[in-house]
Amino acid sequence: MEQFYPLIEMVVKNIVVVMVLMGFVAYTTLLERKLLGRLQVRPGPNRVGFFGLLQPLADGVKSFFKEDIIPDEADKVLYVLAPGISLFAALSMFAVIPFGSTISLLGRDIKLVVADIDTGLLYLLAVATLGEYGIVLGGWSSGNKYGVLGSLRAAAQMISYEVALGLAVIGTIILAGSLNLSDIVRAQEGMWFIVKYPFGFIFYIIAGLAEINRTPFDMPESESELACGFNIEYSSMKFATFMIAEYAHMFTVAAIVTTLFLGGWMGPWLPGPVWFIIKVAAVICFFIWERGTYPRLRYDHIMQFGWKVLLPLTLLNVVVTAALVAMGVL
Amino acid sequence: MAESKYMTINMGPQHPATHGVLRVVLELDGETIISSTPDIGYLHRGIEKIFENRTYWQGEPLTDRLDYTSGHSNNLAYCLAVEKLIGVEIPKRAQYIRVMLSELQRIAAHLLWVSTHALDMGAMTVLFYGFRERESCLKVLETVAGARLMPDYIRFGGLREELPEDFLKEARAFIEELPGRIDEYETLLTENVIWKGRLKGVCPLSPEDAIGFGVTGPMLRASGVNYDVRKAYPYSSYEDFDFEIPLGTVGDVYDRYLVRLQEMRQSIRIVAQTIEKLPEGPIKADAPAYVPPEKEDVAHDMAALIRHFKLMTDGFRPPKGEAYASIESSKGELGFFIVSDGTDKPYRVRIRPPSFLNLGSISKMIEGSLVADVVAAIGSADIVLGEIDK
Amino acid sequence: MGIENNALISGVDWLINWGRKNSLFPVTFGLACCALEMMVASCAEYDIARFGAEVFRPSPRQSDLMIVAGTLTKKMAPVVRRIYEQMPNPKWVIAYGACASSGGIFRSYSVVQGVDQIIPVDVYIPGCPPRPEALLKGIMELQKKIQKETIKDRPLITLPGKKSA
Amino acid sequence: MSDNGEYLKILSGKEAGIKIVPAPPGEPCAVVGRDSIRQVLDHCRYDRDLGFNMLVDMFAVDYMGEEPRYEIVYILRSTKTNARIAVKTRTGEEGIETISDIWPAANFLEREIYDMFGVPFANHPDLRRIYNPDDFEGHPLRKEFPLEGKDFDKPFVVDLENE
Repeated sequence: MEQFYPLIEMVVKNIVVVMVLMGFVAYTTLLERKLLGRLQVRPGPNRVGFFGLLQPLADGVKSFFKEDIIPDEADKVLYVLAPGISLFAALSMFAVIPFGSTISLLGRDIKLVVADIDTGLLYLLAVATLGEYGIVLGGWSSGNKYGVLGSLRAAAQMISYEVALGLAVIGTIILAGSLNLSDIVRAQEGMWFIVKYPFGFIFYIIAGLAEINRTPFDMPESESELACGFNIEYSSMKFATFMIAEYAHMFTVAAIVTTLFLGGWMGPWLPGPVWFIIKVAAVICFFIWERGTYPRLRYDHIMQFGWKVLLPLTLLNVVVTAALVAMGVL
Repeated sequence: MAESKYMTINMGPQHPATHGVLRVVLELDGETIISSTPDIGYLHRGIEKIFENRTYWQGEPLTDRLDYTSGHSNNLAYCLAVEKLIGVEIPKRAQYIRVMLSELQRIAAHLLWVSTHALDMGAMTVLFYGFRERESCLKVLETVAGARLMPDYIRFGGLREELPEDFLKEARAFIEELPGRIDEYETLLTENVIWKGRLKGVCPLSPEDAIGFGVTGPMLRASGVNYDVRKAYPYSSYEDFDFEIPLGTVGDVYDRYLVRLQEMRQSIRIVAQTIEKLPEGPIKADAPAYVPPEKEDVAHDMAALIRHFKLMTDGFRPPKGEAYASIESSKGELGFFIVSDGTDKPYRVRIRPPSFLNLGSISKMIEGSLVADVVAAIGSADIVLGEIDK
Repeated sequence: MGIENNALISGVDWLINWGRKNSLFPVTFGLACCALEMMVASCAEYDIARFGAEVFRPSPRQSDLMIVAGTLTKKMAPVVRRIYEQMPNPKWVIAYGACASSGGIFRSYSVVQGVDQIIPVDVYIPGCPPRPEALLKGIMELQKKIQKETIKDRPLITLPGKKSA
Repeated sequence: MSDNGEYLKILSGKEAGIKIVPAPPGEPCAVVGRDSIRQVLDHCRYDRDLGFNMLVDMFAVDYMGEEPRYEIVYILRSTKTNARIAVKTRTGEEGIETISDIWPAANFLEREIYDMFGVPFANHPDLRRIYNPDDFEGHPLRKEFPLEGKDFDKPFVVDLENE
């Protein structure tokens, strides 16, 4: 029986994390609608349940019982798979993110991370790209011209910002001396990396916004130009899946920012997971605030910015950080 | 998909960026536009035809629904044309109030433009700020007309009735508050790097092209051509007021944005002057054959009641002839050409909608630019399909 | 025992109707003057978002509610009809304003005298243009109507592949 | 358009057959024969003494029962001097020559006249209906066209299959 314990622990952890994550994602949508409302001098959803708290539930019920349309022009297999790929990638990214240190339960030490692997950061970069595939395939397979344009934009954006994203996190690897995310968090015991490595944080936020396709980088969707872009033909649960994936992705990116730069679960008085959630929520609020403030960039400007500005700067940042670490300053 | 090197896509008539029911067929190479064909008429209601079947009085509500963002201005243009036909002298007080209302209306229309244009560019919060101020402007306008969009307050020979008591106070409060709000938008947009990147150098229109296409209004002035009907052919006592015509230099979308913001500030100046200078006196011309009596008289005076009844049911018969009157609406030169054959219904009413001619230059503007620029260009033209399609 | 009296079914009905009525995504689509007032309804003072209906989707595929705001012309009618048919079930229509309800003051050769000639309408809102409050009222009426629906009026799930409408 | 007398005088010297008539409320305008309209407008646009470089508006009036039936009115404006003049001509069903190469603005305006009155414009680059659908019958602003069109009493039917 003993030998099954790790397996059971694994399964339980998975289920709990996914359920809790989905709950948070659902309420991220409400948070966005409420907070955007506040920014825009209006109350936001407030009539469903107390303070509008049941709004995500209503959206979910509605989407679930809505007709599902698969266009004749669509490439059916990919069309059906695409939202799943997106959601799968967004959720599985969360597997390596530690949301607390170790706790003791039933005489076992349980690490508060689904999979504590040594190449965690590498895994993150790899799986994040997978999420974009969902978007690219979704737009392309729906057989709609706006969808195709959205896909092309998503693909171009993915290629341009993936590199910068990777380079932005290298500094943390140098500082922590490890690819394991739990080790990176522990390396921030004295000082968060946002202080030691501020430019890396800024670059990561920028590239991360491009990664999750939010304003000002919401190219694949860009409502006023491409109508809905990649998800134009999706309806009902498939559309909802894309939406959940988008918010899950946002949640995950916020979690990565927390882990890499904001000291992860660490903090005084409160238990680790609570600190983790607080920090993630703060980053998400920042994302929403930024969405309410900025106009959308133009497609070619995004490309130019990615290749001509962001890439050289992140490279320079890596070199400088490495030099400083070698000299023993950091 | 057709076997062609280029991709043809259909923008509209149901598309979030076409401001109504404009349809543009774009030929794309990647995201670059090779050619474009605007297709209009999705809101063609036959207003010019309906005009011919109604009396002059009944025609006025139709004008509200042309450029539905600026009802007072449209009423003014139509009334000026009819007044030219019947030849009445408008009292100074009525003229000043007309100026005041059409300037407030211009502010409301430009606020709407700034808001929706910002939304098109992805800056959604400005939309809500702009609409907040537009609401307070509409509230002021609502007190005179009782309606938000379709006022019918400016009538042949003057105004419908005397201004409500609090109107001047509210209007003053509004124009005192507004400059600070415009500064807020400027903080959010004018020097914003992304905003500038989206707007600067995008879809410019040279002065020659603009004139050739018959473009008027802020779009023409952004190209650097100093033409404003208020200065060129002053109507309704615009010559009494001191204001400047903001001009652009390059004629790109950014210039159009700046010109409109400046115009709002100038409109505030004009409104302030009208409030200050507003003379006492009658608000209706002394022309019993055309102008209905005051409402109080109708209640007490038999003759007035009969005159009112005759005017409203039969209408009036202007002399045979034709008249053209134009005003500077928020979009450009709005003209009415009316042919009268001496009966109670106009023989022909021609409306010169500014947006219609402004739209004509779209194809020229967006040639060779990107899909994202189409949105900027269409937005910057400030088209209203109601008056394009008539 | 009729299907409508079944306690389980009516419980499910209640839940689904509750979800549907509180999450009405309108399709971004305005025809004329009334569209302006529709936009105002989503802004500060009125805020359609309170009903969970501020998510204007540009694609008909993702919307539940069509607000026909403005004059429907004969040239536009096929487009509106197509948008309506592209919307997945269940879908509702609000005819916003006099023109959409009955043609309004435009009794002419190019105007369809009421949008109900081409698509079924659930709520009519009178006015030219109606004030934004009227739209909120219309949405509340529609919510009442949705809450009363049963499985007989709207199928729970339309299977993919089946031709709709 | 009131003080444009001297421009009209200059214009009438340029071409034979230009008549100046004061329209009833007193706004004089030039009336030109159908065949010379293009040349006259060309003068207005490029002649140094005139320089009316902006086509403000162009429209038609249907005088049913008169011959020729349609009056086409051009309103021109000079950006330099702010002068405005109106030039008029008459034509029947046979149509008139386009001026869309002189002013690109005329492209849309001529299509509008073609749509609403059925007056064709020779050499127009893209003469299609602009407001009404391509399969529309009749020309709405002609006086014989009923306001409500045909089949007004019948319900409107959309046929998506045959599009």
